[in-house]
Amino acid sequence: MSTNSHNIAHHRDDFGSKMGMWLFLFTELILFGGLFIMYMVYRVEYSEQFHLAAKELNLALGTINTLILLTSSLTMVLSIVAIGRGSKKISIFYLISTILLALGFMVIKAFEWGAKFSHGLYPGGTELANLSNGEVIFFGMYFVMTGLHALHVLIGIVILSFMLVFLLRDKINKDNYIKLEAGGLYWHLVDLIWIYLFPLFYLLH
Amino acid sequence: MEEKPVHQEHKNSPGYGYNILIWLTLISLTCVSVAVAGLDLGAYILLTALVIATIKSTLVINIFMHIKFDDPIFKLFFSLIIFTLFVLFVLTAFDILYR
Amino acid sequence: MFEGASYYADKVDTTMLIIVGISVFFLIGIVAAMIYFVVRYNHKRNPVASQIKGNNLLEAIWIIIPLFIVIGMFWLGWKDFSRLRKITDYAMKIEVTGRMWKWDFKYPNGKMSDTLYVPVGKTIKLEMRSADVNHAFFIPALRMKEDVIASRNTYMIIEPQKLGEYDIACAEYCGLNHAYMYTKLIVVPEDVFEAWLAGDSANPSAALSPATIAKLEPKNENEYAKFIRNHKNFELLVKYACVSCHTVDGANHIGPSFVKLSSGKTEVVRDGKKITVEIDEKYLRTALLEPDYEIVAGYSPYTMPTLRGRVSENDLRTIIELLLGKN
Amino acid sequence: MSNSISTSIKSFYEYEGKHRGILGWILSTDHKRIGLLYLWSMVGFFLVGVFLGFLMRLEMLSMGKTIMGPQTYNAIFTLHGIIMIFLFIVPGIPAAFGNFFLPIMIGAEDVQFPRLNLLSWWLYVTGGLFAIISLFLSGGPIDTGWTFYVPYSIRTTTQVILPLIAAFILGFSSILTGINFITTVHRMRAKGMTFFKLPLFVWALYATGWIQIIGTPVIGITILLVIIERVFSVGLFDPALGGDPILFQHLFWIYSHPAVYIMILPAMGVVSEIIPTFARKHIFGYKAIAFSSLAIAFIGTLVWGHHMFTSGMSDTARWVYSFLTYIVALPSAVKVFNWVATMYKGSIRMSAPFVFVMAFIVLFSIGGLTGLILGSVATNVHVHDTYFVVAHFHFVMFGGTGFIFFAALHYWFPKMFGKMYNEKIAMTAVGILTIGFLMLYFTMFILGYEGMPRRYYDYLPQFQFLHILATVGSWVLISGLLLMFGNLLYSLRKGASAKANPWNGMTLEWMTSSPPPFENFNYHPEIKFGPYEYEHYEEAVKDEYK
Repeated sequence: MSTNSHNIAHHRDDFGSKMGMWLFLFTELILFGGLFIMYMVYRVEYSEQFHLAAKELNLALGTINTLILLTSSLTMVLSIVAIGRGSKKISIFYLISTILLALGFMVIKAFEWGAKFSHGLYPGGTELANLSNGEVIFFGMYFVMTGLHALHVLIGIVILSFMLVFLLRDKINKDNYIKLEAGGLYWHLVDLIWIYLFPLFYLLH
Repeated sequence: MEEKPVHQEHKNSPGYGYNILIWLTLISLTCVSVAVAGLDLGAYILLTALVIATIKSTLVINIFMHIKFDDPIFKLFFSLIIFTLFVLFVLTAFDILYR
Repeated sequence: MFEGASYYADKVDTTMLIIVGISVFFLIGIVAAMIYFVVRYNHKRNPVASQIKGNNLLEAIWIIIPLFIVIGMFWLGWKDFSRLRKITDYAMKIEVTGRMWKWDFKYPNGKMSDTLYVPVGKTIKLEMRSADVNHAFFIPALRMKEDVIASRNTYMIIEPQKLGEYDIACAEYCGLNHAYMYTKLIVVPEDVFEAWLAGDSANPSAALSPATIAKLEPKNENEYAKFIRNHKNFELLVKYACVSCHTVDGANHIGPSFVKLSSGKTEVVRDGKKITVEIDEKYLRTALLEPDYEIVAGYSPYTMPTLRGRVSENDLRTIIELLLGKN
Repeated sequence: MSNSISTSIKSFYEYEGKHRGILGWILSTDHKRIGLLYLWSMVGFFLVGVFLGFLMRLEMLSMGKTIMGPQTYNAIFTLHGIIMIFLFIVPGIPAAFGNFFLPIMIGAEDVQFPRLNLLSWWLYVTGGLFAIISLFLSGGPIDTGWTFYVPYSIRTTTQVILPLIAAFILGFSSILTGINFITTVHRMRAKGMTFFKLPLFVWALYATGWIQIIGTPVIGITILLVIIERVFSVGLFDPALGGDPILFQHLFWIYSHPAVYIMILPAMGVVSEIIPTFARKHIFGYKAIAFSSLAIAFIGTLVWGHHMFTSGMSDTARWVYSFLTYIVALPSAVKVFNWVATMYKGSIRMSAPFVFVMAFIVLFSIGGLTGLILGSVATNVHVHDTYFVVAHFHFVMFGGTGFIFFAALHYWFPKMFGKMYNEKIAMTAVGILTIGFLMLYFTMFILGYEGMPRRYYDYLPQFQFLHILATVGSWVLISGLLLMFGNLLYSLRKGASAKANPWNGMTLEWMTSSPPPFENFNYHPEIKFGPYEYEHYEEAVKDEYK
């Protein structure tokens, strides 16, 4: 080629895109890893108080949310399987289910947080001020970790909504669905983190 | 450049049924871990909870996230990250456990 | 390097010198090789380069030799420090509080002070806590430093072995007046310290001005002390940890100072009776091998470990000759 | 390599994309333009940092107040640290020279994710702007030191949140660069370019990319938590609520120690390029240098605790970290030995980049060897948080990375700008810089051992003489910098135009015109020889590029 005309747009590398996505997910994993390190330190330091404080959490809601997230992971995978087989409508159905399940997760989360706030169990809250240091830290960790996770769920909803638009406009199709795969990877990561958050906060009794 | 044909790895990736099976396993593991937490296991509460969580996450990573069916380099990268995280935990523990 | 005020400080200086020595050796080696190559293999002298791609043996050598050197350095830096950290048998515990931007010291009898007075030759534990942000308690003359934090106590063990006034600084940035968070460590003879501790705290430093302290310097920091300290065999006294209990500057510590040996005689307790003995080779040999046979008056028995089985005859003879002031 | 170079090839400067003028730069996804954007912004921030350092030294010229009060001084050393670390040295070589040269050196037309690359520059600029805006907000300039240690950073009334957000954004920018480089190296190598035919600069950037990915998120979460702590008083770090200030230090240094290697590894890569080019010789121990980069990246992640020997950490942790710290010294030593060995039986041409590298080897060796003193617990405890540490990291960061940044600037100046600089002035500048550097920073080793703590607005009378010496050294250093930058700026306008391959290099960036065309090559590069196989020089380099 002796001209400067060759164009980047022709260059498509799904493998490279996936690699980039994975590398990004690693940074997310380590971001939460930092929080888990903190959790370890404080759990060693305030073991008793952690058990005491965990009784305030609602196990039933936590379990339902876990099941919701796991199911949303499944629908996500099925959506990708469907597009891989060329069934656009099925894929759209599963993707919408994923988004709805994610919204459901957020609604339940909101109820849970709301209950804590109405009991004064939030940083600076009246009830929390009466508790021991360890319990304050427990709730601090709880709000920060589940809060950051919820933020990721929200980002996930936004990403998946974009995917839905791409899917409707055929920008994601049978031959090119790396975007959907990348979005799926992100969504599974959100699930993955919750798999650890759930026992560390709700199953402490 | 080591160009790979588009979506070649999906030839051996699982279909609907297999994924649903994995989902059922995940759901039952969740139920097991909730049930086990009700028992009075003392010091083993954390251990059992973490073991179950690890089994669940392994399934999600391998099947849902396709690590099992993808190029081995992702497996390598992933193990590298998990190993690093593990080392970070151990080294921090050297401080807090011996204070 | 400025002078330290404890044996630990001397050891840190020694470690420092050893590491600096090795480093200078490597630095000169690297720089000399580089300059030689640049001059010798300049393109005018050596127009065509010889292509050498590497040498695995050489790579192995310059990984393995430095590996042993750095492990040595690690050990050198760790052993003295860990000894100091592990001491549980200390004479006194002083509570230190750091706050923006001053230090407070509280003695076992409840006495408070903003200057740290300590008796010479004693092992003292400082238990430290911050009232607000992080500070660091730094005594350059003792080569010691430890952060002071608010969530829990940290500690530092000091063994000041030289009378005098030393600076204490804050070494962890703590805001506006961080640079002015200085106080003094004042090391005084034990009796002076006791008097100060028992006495009125209104005006403690009147009796302890630098001029007074200079007067308190032991008269018997004499020829003999200098002789021992500068002798090439002084290392043996360090090696067998003699100097951990016996000072060479006249100050009394766990055992009597070596300086007392220069008088030629000493009062000892043997079988419950006080007698005066000549300090000669026989006395020292017994004292080193059977330390509890006779005890210098005023000191407690069963304190000094025997050197029997730990010392070669050669070293023993050298130590005795050194203590007798022979060359 | 079938191609015929005509002088009419348009360089990337002349290439006309979607946008014109300034927009053609700040919206360009061309890795070379982004590299230059980084370069200019970084040199700007560097000069600001230098000016702040100059003010600090001026204040230390005499005891008591010289030109400013303690609050101003505390803010200035904090800003000096934040600017130099987050805005200059961490992004430094990778973002500027890595962006420009990594794709060219592996024979690619751009990075894997060009738009992400542009985004990371925008994030960088946003971070920088936030840091500057924070100076004028309520509370005034941040005064916590660049380490943001709690609880002081929670208590101080100065503006802490915005600079923290700035650091967070800068971290994000750094992560995106890392992701981009790693995928680019994996996916976009030219035909025949195996991993062991990669230039060592690329190896270094690859290892750096991994540290950026592994380390940076930890500082991200730590910064986020400090912000949350300041706004909501959650108690995660605040000892008054049961938090653990030492835990903050762990999390902070889990990133910030590896960050030291983010700063130095790319510089080591540049050295591994410059020495073979000017010695006209194969690098000694290619694999040893390549693997030592990976070893540094990995072991470097494990030694953060040596910043905390006096923090009140457990004694067990102290010896563990001391031991690991000594192990990480080895791969760095291996590199230095290999560099010097490369000069053996070479045919050395003393050009400015090479002289910079020689100065680097001296200064970096001093920096590295004093690291041995800091690795040993007993000596560390004494010199910790004193001027000794300040001297040590300036030797490593400034004498190491800074000098190599300048070396890279000279080495690749002809390629980036198509102009030659004045060699004699450049050499003189190296001399002045080195003398000033030693006066300024070597003095600090002595000050530190004598017990002068760092971050002190004032000092005791016994330190006066050395402080004066250091301040005078700073003036010499700055005049060297002015001379160097002046020379380059002048050459940018008036310099003779550069050949495609002025140094007779073997790596791919010399196999294209100066400055390179858009998408880097007018042909599809195919690699037959390793980057340093000078015995094949004649075969590898077509006549046009000699």
